[in-house]
Amino acid sequence: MITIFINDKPYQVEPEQTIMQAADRLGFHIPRLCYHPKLSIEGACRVCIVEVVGMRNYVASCAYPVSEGMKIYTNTEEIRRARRDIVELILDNHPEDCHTCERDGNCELQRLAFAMGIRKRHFEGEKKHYEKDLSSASVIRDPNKCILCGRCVRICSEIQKVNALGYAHRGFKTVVMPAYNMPFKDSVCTTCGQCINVCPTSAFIEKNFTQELFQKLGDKSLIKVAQIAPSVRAAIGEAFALEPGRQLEKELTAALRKLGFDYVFDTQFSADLTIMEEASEFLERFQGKGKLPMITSCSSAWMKCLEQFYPDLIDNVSTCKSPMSMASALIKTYFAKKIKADPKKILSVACMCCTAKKYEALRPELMVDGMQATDMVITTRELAWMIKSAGIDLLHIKGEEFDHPLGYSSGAGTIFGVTGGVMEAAIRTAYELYTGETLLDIEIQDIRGLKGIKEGKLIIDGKEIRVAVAHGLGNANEILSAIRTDPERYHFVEIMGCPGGCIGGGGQPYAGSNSMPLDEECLMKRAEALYGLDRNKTIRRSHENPDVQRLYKEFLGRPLGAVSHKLLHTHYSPKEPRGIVPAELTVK
Amino acid sequence: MATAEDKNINALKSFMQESKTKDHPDSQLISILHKAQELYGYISQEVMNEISKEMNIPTAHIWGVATFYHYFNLKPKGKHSISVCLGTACYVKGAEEILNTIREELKIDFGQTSEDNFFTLQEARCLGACGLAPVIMIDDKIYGSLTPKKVVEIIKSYKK
Amino acid sequence: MPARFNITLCDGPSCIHKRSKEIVLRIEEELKKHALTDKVGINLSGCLGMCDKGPVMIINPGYAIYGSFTEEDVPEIIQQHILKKKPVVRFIVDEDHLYNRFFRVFGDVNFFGKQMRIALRNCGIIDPENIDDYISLRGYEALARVLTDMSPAKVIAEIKKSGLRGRGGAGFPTGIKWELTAKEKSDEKYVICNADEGDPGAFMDRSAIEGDPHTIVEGMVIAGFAIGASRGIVYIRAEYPLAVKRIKKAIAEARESGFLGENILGSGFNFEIEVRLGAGAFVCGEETALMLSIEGHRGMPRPRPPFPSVSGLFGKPTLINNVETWANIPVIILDGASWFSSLGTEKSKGTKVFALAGKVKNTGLVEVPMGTTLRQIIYDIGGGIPGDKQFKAVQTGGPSGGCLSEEYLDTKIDYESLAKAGSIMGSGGMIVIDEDSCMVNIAKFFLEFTQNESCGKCTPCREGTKRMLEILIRITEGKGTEKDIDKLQRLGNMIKKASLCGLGQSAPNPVLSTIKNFRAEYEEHVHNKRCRAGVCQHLLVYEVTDKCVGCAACKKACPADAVSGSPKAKHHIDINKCIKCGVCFKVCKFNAIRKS
Amino acid sequence: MSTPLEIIRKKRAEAINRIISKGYLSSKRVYVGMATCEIAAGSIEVMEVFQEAIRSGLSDVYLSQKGCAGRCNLEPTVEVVEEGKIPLKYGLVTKEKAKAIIERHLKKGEVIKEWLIK
Repeated sequence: MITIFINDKPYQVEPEQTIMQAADRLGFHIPRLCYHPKLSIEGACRVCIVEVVGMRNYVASCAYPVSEGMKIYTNTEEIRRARRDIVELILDNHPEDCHTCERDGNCELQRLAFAMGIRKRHFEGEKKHYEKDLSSASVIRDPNKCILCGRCVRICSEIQKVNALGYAHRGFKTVVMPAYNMPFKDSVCTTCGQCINVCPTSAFIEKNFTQELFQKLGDKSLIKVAQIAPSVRAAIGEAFALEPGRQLEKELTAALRKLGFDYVFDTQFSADLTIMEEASEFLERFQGKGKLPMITSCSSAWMKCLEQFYPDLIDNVSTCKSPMSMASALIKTYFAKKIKADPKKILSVACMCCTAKKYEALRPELMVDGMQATDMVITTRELAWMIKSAGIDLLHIKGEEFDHPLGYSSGAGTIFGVTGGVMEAAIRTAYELYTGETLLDIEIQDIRGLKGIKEGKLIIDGKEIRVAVAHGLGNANEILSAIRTDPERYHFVEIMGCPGGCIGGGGQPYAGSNSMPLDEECLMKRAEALYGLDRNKTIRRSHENPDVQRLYKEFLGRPLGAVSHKLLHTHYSPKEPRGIVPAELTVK
Repeated sequence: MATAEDKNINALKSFMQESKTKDHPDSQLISILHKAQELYGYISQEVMNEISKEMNIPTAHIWGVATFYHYFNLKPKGKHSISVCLGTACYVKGAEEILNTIREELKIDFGQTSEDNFFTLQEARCLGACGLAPVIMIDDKIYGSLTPKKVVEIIKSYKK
Repeated sequence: MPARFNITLCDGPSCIHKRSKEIVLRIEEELKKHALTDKVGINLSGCLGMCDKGPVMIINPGYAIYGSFTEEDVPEIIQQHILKKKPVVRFIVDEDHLYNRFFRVFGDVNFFGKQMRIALRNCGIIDPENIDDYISLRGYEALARVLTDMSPAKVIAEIKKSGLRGRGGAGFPTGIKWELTAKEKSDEKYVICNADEGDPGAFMDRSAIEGDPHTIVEGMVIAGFAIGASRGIVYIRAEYPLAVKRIKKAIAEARESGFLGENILGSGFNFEIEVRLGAGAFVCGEETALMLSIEGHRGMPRPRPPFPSVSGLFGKPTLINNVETWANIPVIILDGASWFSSLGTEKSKGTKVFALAGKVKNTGLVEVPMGTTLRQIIYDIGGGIPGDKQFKAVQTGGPSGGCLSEEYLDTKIDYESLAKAGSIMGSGGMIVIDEDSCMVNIAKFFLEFTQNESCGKCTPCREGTKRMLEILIRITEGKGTEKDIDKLQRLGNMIKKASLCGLGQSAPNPVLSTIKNFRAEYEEHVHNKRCRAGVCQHLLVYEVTDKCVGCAACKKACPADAVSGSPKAKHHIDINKCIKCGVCFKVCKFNAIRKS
Repeated sequence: MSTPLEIIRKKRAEAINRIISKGYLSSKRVYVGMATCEIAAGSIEVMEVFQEAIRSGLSDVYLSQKGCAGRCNLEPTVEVVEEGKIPLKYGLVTKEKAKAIIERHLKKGEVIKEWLIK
């Protein structure tokens, strides 16, 4: 332990940490902007500067280590003024349109400006002016709002290893953009939306469908059908100032009906269905029909990533559609028939924790009978806004149940939202389908938790099956590279595009005033909400879901059968531009 | 038959092959961009894509580097390039006036090429001819001790 | 008139023992005899470190070092060296290569008389593309000496003892930098020569490399030996093609001659140097940005620590020095740290190269001992201001430096004094400014430069310098207010202390120093809308003089319809309509438009 | 085994011999400044004049390039060193001046005083 002085008072702290880390633990929250605990230290925004006795200049507390006897001042008049001026300089080059901005009230810069006490402006001048990029199906890029903290660049290169974004040009003209300033849709962007999650302002934001949806909800000629992804219920409370970890499944169902939906289904139902298909597909491959390892295909960011970065592994990927697209396909066929409706009159809306699902919905391969299966995808954030905007009191609403026949789910379908969940659910079913025995210990701890890469083994009928789970495309890269060199290493691999799996999706609520986006503790609590739902269910295995069983009996026949093949499976093909994961270089 | 285009791309490719044999091949990116510019006169998107594939470096990174360093041209240049020295010695001796004259005369700014593709205007920090300040350089030739009138004459002499 | 000759006599105890005091008297007597008293200056210096050869005396110009002579030999030396300009070879210490230089530069005594050339010792003397020329002037002897009988620790001790400080700007003690890098344990270390000279108007490094590339190579190999590195990199601007060609040639020749590569001079020591080109980014002169650039990235500085000595290029311990620093190394090894540290001031040893430019008669590269005054450089070497104009300011340190007014002319050149005066040594740009220049405009010029070269990473530099520039433009256009001067200072002081790297930290210097030293000019621009130098276009008043023949060229050209008058009669400019574009002035063939 | 110091002494002797064999001991040595700044001011043409003169028979002259000595405003510079005499440096040398230096100074020994750097 060493002694440091903060604002003249002595403290004992651990050596080998930064001033900011030490101060955080002591209860001094030094203002910050470009810093993110999961990303490399940038030291760029200079908001976290402090005074250190003996140093000629201010010191960026995020980057500077503590040392014995160090005298630090975090809140002198001078440093307050310097910080204030720095934040004002950022504002000076930022559109002053807070009240018409998507992130009004939710913006880190706005909070910071308020905390710095900027009530008067001194230095206004020329502002940057660039075109918004609206080309992507999922993510809108607005360089005018960008304050160049670089978090998006770092998450895209360091965590996701996609490298779609980089700094271009320099000085006052620096802009974060894809290569050649090409439209986002033509870039290697996987639409994962993590840039939105970490952006302190609204330089990145999802393509918003709320106005259009409100309009359609008022259209009496349409049958409005919603589905909700597992992770939405685990996180939407945060947008209503609840602590992370409280699930609002029944409240959401009620709220969606109040918004004007005629039917509210659960994506967890189709998750169970996915497991039926996927577990069967795995067992087929395991018995020699098809390539191993088999890799999951639920995550649409991962699917785009696959086609651009790993076209050589396309045959390893399960042909199963994602649960969303399975549900949508059924809504426009099975369900339409059931209610004797013209599928063209059905508006199928998916409420997702994900931005990439907006892209997925437009994939031509997923058309059903010439129709787009999922008509519209809104994120958790958009849904929260709609509920608030419509004046629905989500927290005090009386809970309701999902509609049938696509509303009932097992616990296995629930845990799809967490990294490792698909694998766990698949194992629960595959084991029993293959051996005919009941798997007793269905909570597979090896593949739970937030470790980047998780590995596990299980013995089915005397045969060893090696599985691996990765979340975040950067971690996925490690596993995929390993598979390229050693295809025998695993039998079954789960890949989720976002850190934490869907609970950490690019469409989840923004972090609050005292938390960081992608905060691990928050992710753990969201995960726990879903694991809790699973634990409280009597049916925890997909193949035991009675509605799934009925669906096969009435409509699909059998897993991997002809109808399944038509409605529940798809295919992938190599796409340009080819993505590149550099060997040793990270974009700085 | 090998076209000039093939020749260039082959030269660039063999340069990259050689770069890959060195320690830290990624670090050769700037040298490769220099080579590309030497071969083509500028660095096109196609060339950057080529470098990306060959060197396994993401295009966003190459683009970031290419736009950071002002030495690299991302567009083809005009027939002649005029560099106006804005070093201190030249500035003190009236380079700004010279620059404004050229801007007016050719209706272009730094980094731009005149409509007739005849001239590209560039800035230079110091051409090392401080004794002759203010100076400009057209292609490889230095013109010194300039006045606005002289500059106009020099530019006109190229158009003949 | 400045003294043409200088005799520097060692006044150390051992020379005193060898009757140096008496020798002084004898010299004075001899000078009087030949009526040379006012043409020759006599200085006493501290120990020159050649005690075994005492008494020791240097006669300049020429750096002829005389030793082991007696009072009786004085008349001969004075008569031969000063009167006949022929040094007395038998008393000259060592096989001194400096001697050779005396005659070489002699034809140019006004310019070179006050100079002392160490870093540039061979520049303008040898053929830089011929290694034989370098070797013939004791080239690579320092390296040989190091490899023959010095340990790495001893080399570092020698550099430390010399008091050499980094010539790139900040003046960090070179020996300590070496020591820090040497003590890191690592399988690989790097030695880097920073030749990314980017200051507008500074060309010391270019001249040094173009004139004497081998001294850089030699310095780097010595450092490699001292710190335990086997790889060196010269990072040089692509805009210097000739320098690139010459350093590459020097490296190839050195390799061929066994001064680079495996088993250098049979010593078992290996060292390789490669050349990497910059690509037009001033910020890459900053060491962390430079290393990132070598690694193939955008040259955006990163926070320190870790310092390069701990984690530098490719994460390995790295020693970075600039060109001029490297050029000093072989001399220190050859002529000794004691001799080197006898030159200069208490805290700044040796010499410094400046690129003297701007409004001065003799522009060029000068190398002077630390402690020389600005006045000596500008007036004695530079020959003063041309055209009988009034001196206004001298700008040192390039865009990171400051402008000093006349009262600072007697400031002695060293790191501390210049900093105290409000400027910096920097890498050595020295721009003389006369009454024809507007200080606000000069500040604007430098800020435009740094603003354009800002990497854009940190907020204060990226956004702050932009705002400062806008304010300056406002002031030069006559739209400034008193508050604007305060804002410049407020922003400037914040940017200095809050920016990530040296570029941002020093970017406000030209502005802050001109406000400090020339505040009246700012106030005139703001309050009286007047630019006393007549530089700021918008503050000019255009008038038609009696030379006007009424050709109406100006009337036709005026975009603001501000000119009136009938043909063949004197025209008139309406000041209220005039937008000060200067078109009338340009089109007038009769010089009839006056701007004031 | 020789020490590095012994090796360098040998190398220096060899280097000097090589320089001498190129005609260093001619009665006149001519150095043309050839740094970027000198070249910008026109020293290549000047150098060519001297080279051409030697090709067409000018003898007993040793011609070499050199770096920049720092006299920016007087470039290109040409230095003429005559054994036993004070070296002379010409400033602002042009092609024509170079021809004159060859004709008058190098061939006839006449110093052209008005072009000298004082």
